[in-house]
Amino acid sequence: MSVLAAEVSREVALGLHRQMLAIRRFEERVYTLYLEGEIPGTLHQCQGQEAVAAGVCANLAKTDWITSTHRPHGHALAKGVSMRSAMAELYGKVTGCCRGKGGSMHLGDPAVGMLPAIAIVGGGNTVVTGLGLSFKLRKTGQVAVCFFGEGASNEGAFHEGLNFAAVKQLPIVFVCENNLYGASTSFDQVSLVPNVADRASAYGVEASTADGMDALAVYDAARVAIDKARSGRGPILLECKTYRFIGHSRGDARGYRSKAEEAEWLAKDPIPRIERDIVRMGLGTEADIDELRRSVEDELEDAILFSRESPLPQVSDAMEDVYA
Amino acid sequence: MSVLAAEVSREVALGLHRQMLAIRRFEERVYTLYLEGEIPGTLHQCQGQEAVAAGVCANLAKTDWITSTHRPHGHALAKGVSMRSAMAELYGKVTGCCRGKGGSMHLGDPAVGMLPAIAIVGGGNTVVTGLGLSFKLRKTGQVAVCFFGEGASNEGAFHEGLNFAAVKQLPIVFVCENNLYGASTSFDQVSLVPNVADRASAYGVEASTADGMDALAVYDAARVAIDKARSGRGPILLECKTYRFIGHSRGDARGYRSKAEEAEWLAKDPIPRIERDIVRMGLGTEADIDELRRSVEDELEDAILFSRESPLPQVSDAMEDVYA
Amino acid sequence: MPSVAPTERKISIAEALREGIAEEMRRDPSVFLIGEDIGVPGGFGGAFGVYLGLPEEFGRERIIDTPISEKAIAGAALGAALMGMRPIADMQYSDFLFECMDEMVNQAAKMRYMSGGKLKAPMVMRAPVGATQRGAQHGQCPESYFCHVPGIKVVCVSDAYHAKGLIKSAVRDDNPVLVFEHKMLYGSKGRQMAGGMDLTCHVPAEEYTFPIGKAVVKRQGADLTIVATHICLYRALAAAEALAADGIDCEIIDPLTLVPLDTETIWTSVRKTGRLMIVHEDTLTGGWGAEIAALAAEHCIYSLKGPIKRVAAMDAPVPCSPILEEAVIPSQARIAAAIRDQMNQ
Amino acid sequence: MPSVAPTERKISIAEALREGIAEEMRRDPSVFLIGEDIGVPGGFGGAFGVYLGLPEEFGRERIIDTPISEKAIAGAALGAALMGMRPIADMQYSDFLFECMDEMVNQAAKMRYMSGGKLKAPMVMRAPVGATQRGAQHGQCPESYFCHVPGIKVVCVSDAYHAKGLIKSAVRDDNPVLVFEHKMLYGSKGRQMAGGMDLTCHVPAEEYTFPIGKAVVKRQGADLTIVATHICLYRALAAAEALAADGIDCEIIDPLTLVPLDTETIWTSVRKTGRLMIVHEDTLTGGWGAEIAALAAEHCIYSLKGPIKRVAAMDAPVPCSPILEEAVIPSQARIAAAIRDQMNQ
Ligand SMILES: Cc1ncc(C[n+]2csc(CCOP(=O)(O)OP(=O)(O)O)c2C)c(N)n1
Ligand SMILES: Cc1ncc(C[n+]2csc(CCOP(=O)(O)OP(=O)(O)O)c2C)c(N)n1
Ligand SMILES: [Mg+2]
Ligand SMILES: [Mg+2]
Repeated sequence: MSVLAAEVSREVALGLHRQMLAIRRFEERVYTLYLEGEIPGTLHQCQGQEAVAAGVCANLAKTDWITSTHRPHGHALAKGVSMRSAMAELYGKVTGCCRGKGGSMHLGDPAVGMLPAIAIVGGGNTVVTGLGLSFKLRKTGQVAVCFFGEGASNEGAFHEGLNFAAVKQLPIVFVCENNLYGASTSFDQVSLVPNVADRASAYGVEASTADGMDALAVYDAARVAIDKARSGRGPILLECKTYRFIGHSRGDARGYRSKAEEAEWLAKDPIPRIERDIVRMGLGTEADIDELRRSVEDELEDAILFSRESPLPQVSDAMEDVYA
Repeated sequence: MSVLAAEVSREVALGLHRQMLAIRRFEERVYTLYLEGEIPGTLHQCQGQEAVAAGVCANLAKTDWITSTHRPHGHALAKGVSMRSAMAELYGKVTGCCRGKGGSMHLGDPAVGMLPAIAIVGGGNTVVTGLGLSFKLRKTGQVAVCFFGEGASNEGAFHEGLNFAAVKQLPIVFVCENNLYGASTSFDQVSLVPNVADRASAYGVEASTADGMDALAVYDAARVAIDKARSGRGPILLECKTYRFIGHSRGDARGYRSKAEEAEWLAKDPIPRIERDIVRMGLGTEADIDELRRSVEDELEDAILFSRESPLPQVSDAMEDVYA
Repeated sequence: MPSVAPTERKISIAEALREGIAEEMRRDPSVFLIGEDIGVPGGFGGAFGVYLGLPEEFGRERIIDTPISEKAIAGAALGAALMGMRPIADMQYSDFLFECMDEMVNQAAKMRYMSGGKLKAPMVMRAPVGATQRGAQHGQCPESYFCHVPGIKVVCVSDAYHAKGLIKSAVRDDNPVLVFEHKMLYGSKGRQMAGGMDLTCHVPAEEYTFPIGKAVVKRQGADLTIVATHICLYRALAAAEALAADGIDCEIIDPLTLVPLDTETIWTSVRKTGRLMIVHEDTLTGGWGAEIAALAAEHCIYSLKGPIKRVAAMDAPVPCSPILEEAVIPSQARIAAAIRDQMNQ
Repeated sequence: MPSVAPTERKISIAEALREGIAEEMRRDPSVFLIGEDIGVPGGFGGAFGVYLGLPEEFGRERIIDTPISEKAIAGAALGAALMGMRPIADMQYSDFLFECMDEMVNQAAKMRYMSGGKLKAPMVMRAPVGATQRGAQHGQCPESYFCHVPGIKVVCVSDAYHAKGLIKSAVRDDNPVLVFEHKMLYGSKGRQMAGGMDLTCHVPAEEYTFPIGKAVVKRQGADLTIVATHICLYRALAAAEALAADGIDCEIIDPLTLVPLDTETIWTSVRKTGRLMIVHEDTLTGGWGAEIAALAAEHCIYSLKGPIKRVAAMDAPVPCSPILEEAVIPSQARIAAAIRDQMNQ
């Protein structure tokens, strides 16, 4: 069980659970739909990493913003992109959150404070500084969160973005989802320091870490980080150690990592974990959890139906939106 | 007087002195020649920083390589580019080290182990990794030195280059000439950490520092760093605190820094300093120093004469060397 | 077009840009500047002095000095633009744009489209071009690369009147606009650098804008249409004056905006003269002159009396030695020779 | 040209590249590979499997996996090339080249020139192009940007025979060579992805090279010259077959190298047919088709019977939804319609 700085309410705990479940089930169904040929393109999914998206975004207001990566489904749902508009986007439908133009790697919606996800590794790490800069210049009290992988911390963009945010003391939380691998490459092959958080001191930036398989721990650490950023005390780097239960993208046989390692991490699955925590902490019952499950399934089926029935974009849409 | 790890020979001390004097006098004369309209283009000069170029390069073999920056005159002379071919390059003559195609910002000569200097800030920091990589793959025992400014440490290239070199354990010494300013911008405005060396730990790289106004100290620190790199124990970052006595480029009135600061650093001039050290350590006499001065002046006058009398490139040369 | 009244107020491009920027900053609090060495007290006011005096009026909160981090500059400008601000970002030399191509090409140009039209990115990026004896990494004219990026607009300013009008339009435009300015034309160094040319022109003190996407005819002529920008425009004008004595009558167009291109003005001229030449300091192969030539070869082919010619920098890096630099970039003599040649074909 | 003997040995582009690379690595110890996820045991063998099996033969010292650091990849390749090695660097998707434009454009392309010819930079950069329903940042064809960089050679491979011959020539070339390959043509996914096309062709097992700078005529014809690369080449060929029934006889050229361009082969054809069309999946404005059109409008204008046409991706980022993606990139139908149109002008 997590050691938390503050008490967690029933609402928060059940909210985190529902969010993680929604992401997990979304990803599972999407994968099947992809294999069945209903969803085109490719997929980078986040089963196993749900606690990070859920734990961080639960601390954000709708007016706060996030940037995301090639693996954005969980971030999108957690920040408030509806299952309908996320799913429809994967279907390439005009009702999708990017009207079919973005696709899986670019999920996002300004209406809920999420840029189209940036599929260039590290790409969000510089763009997010502009979000933070505008919040600071306009004194809006908003916060920006930049999700990125440990692999992205080797990009020049990580360096320039973090240093710029530090120097300008911008209200940004850089959230590293360290899932140990960038595609087939384990972090220890591409970094001599074991933690991305070890890099923050190079910029005079505070870093914290959280167990990325524990939604309550992430929630807690993110709350502290976001509060700090919002209060004007500059950016912070929050590293969450996590694991993707699936391949890097569809069709990755994961031959580069051991079954033993996978089993070890599967045992840390954040969803059963929070279920146990909720019951143990007396924040909810098995019945509450069953109810959550049903409501997620309903939402998911509705989203699939909606997506199937939604119209495709018009061919003429292709040349819209190039320029404003 | 410097505290040195090893004893310094008369030869080394006088060599460092002569090298610094050569650079200083070269820069001073070049500036006059520029003002008189003999030398075209622009100039980024290194008066005040001579101890770094001299102290580092005195430890390198001709077969070792360096990369340099927009401010390369000192590095070029110290690595062995002749005054004649450096000066002729500034004159735009075909006898220049780059046959007139490079100019002030691109001085270099493969014959002495120096790439054409790279005038994109941070540009050398990635390219140097390929030098180190080839030395390592071919087991040649060569070392590469990458000179860069503290301002360059904010470029993505610094990050990617240093991390790559670390991960691959390449025989590279990254020498930061921290002269406190990048153009008009003082380092404390663009970094929350005071030293570039503070950034090495982010890559698991060892860092050392040296008084960049003391050629013997630089010599000593560089020797240790270069030995380490050569022995296969990976890259090292050596930071030398120094100061440019002149503007960033020709015509910079230096209004962004105080006269008091300038005076403080002028008092640390590395050339009088080594003269005092030489005499105090009994490594040479005033007469030796006078002799050095004369020989530098002779070499300089010869280089100017040579450059004046050298032919310009042919117009048809312009389209040579685009492709091999 | 600039009036030539006797009371005219002549200023340089650098001054015109400064004035246009200052007016926009006064008008709209969402406009800010971001770049290296732009606002440091006692500093340069940007690499070519365009921002001198602005920090005093607007404060350093709106004139944001950055680390040497082009990716962060472009990324910060883009991010702020997406949030509704109107940044003017600064590259000291356009050569450094290659350090932030991801932010420009993969992010800024595509963010609106990827969002399905929900976002816009009203950012300006100013970038000085041109060879000035500084060698291969400080002398490029990289505008053609950006002409190939859907989602970006590309402006080249050649005189003070249009500089002011266009920088103001660029700030108000809802898209990423790259404004390329030629170092030799800023006018801060006076006539000398530009080979005796007067680099000032009449610029109204009052508010005006000049539309992005509109070309201007700088010289009327019957025999040959020349499209030229920046310093090549002036060289073409001088060559045309010299050749007028020989009865060759050139029409010269300054496109001012390369994307979107004012094809109407150009085609009208080409249909009249039957001949087309494009002149630019960017290198020849794959330069924007190729695009204009290709468009003309599609849309005006039946009006053409002979080959379409391009005069451009030779396909080489910019060499430093002045004699070599002059050899690679289009000189007045080279332009004049090409005109003669073309009139004989 | 591939022989079509009954004993032919048909392999895919992916296999041909692998074979060519392996041969060069055996021949020359200075050849090595560098990139992301190229040699990890149990990994992918590069984003499109081209390197599978190579680490087993050559060891991971010569197949160098890197951090996700495109600047370091390009910089390391360049630096090693300057020291006399012959790196083959890998971009997983060509879209990521925008992360290392400084290394490619400011450094690799210029290092020889800046050194006054004293250095050479024999590096290869492989980069997969093409839209495959992955959206705006994984579907570009950025070859035109590099056609504008003096000092770089640009190769586009369209079949296995030339892929092997050209990758070997690229490795042996003393200049930076960018090799663009189309994701749909690798052949690893079989015919399905390429819409039923057979993606294999005869490739001799023995040693051969194919020269950089040489185009091939893929179809002889009398009425119209079409220059096309990658998947557009196959669409153009299919359109030509379909239109042959209507008596339209197209000649189709695969340029294979864009820089230096084999103008002789193209002009010979244009002078014969009097009509020129260029087809590419890179976007229209400022694409390499413009350069060929511009050159033709200079050198073949008197042979032309009508407008030069370009069929290219529309000037937009690549949209993800398949229906939109199909709309922006040149389809066989769009090419066929353009051909008909052009024959009527
Ligand atoms: C600039 C760039 N380089 C390479 C890629 C290809 N790529 C996509 S995801 C990925 C791995 C990213 O690793 P990490 O940042 O740890 O994120 P994760 O996939 O683990 O979520 C790579 C190499 C890319 N999209 N962008
Ligand atoms: C990528 C890039 N950005 C900006 C510049 C312009 N510029 C040239 S030198 C310089 C300052 C460099 O500072 P530093 O690295 O500390 O070196 P120093 O000049 O102090 O030797 C700047 C900003 C450049 N040449 N390249
Ligand atoms: Mg990862
Ligand atoms: Mg400095």
